[in-house]
Amino acid sequence: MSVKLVYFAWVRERIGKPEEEIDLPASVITVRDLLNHLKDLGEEYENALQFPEVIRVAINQEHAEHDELIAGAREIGIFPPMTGG
Amino acid sequence: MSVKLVYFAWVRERIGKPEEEIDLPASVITVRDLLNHLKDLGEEYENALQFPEVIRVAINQEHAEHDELIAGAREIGIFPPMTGG
Amino acid sequence: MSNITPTIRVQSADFDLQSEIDALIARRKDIGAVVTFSGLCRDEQGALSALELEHYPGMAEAEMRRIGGIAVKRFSLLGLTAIHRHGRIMPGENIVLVIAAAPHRQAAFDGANFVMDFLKTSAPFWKKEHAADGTAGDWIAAKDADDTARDKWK
Amino acid sequence: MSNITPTIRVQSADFDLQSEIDALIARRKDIGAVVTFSGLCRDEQGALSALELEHYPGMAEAEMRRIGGIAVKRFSLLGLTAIHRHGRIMPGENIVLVIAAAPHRQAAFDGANFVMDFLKTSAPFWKKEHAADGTAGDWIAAKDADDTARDKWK
Repeated sequence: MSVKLVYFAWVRERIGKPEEEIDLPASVITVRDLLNHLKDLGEEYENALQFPEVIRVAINQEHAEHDELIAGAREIGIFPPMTGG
Repeated sequence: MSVKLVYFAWVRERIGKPEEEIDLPASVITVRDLLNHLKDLGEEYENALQFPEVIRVAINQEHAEHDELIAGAREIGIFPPMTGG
Repeated sequence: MSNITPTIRVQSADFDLQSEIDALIARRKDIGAVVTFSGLCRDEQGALSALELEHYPGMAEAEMRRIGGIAVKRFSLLGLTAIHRHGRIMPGENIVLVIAAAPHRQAAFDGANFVMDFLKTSAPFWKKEHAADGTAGDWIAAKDADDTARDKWK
Repeated sequence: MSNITPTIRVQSADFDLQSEIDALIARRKDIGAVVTFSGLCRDEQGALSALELEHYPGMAEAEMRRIGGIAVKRFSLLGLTAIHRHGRIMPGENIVLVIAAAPHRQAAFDGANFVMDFLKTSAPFWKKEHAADGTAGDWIAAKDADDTARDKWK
């Protein structure tokens, strides 16, 4: 499965790019699986996602819980808790 | 004791004047006494003040309860409950 | 302790919200939240042609100033403006404006809400309705709901 | 049931409050209460030179629209506008604007307050501080108090 990942705020800064297209192995089923998979991709990912429980994720631009399935996702946003307003 | 009375809204309309200077007998001590005294001054006053419990009073432009003393009052405002805002 | 003096006006002219906010904020940079309340004249499904706003000159300003002073202290406001119009007001027009400024949002919301609740029940203003059919209208009756709204701040 | 569609914008330009209210009200005469919330950039006692506002284009608008739709239904609003700026914002400048219009005042207050509480915790915006001394600043941390404020609407 190929999916577009988009990063924001300090997640973006630590990973070092705003977005990328990646191929996911079949073992990546949930949002939690995805975050753990990314952590293994290198030091910058490890640094960005070292505390995955604080990371927020959106699937196709809608908020998703960590136990949500990523099947059907075209775009997955990964970012810190929001601080707008 | 002579005092300036000012009337507003339907109290003003029913009494038929916006203000007047009147002399009060020594027996008029409280706001309640004043309202009862005015009710006896004629049909228009009786009509305006027939339910004195709903009437609001201000002494020297500050809200006053009905049991408050009117000694020292220069100006007494008499009006219905407020409906601004 | 706050030494903010509320801006209080009773006037027949309309007001411009952005100008009033700009004046309140001036060159301050410690304000993080501004809440405004505008009260407008409704036409009551076409039944109303205008409102006539009567007030007690002098006392109206004094009472608004008193309410404003309490709000500034209670919610540690950094700015407060209250403007109430008098005279004839047409449907769709402004009647009243309250602006509360604070470092954070809840104080600004509470400050403006508090001032409106007390202004409704304590400031000496009265509304008379003019009917669309030209007949002399009635004075609006005070609502128990307004006393209830005020009493939530006790 | 209300068929009001909220006005939602994400933009780098500033906004004018009175113009936004005028657009919201248009020629309506059933609106009795308009509450606005403006969020401004504080300078943190001179420590801050600017905020950098980052957002998730597309999702930010969608999330604001979703929150706005819930507020319109819940408080029977007659109008709702939410504008959030992005990019570099200086102390004293506007960050966000919410306007809620209703027949009566409490619904307008609650509508604006509700939208702000959810916008803070759910709309994808992030603030980075730029320090007055020129050093690269930190990303602002989310506050538990904002979650608590949101949860009062449950």
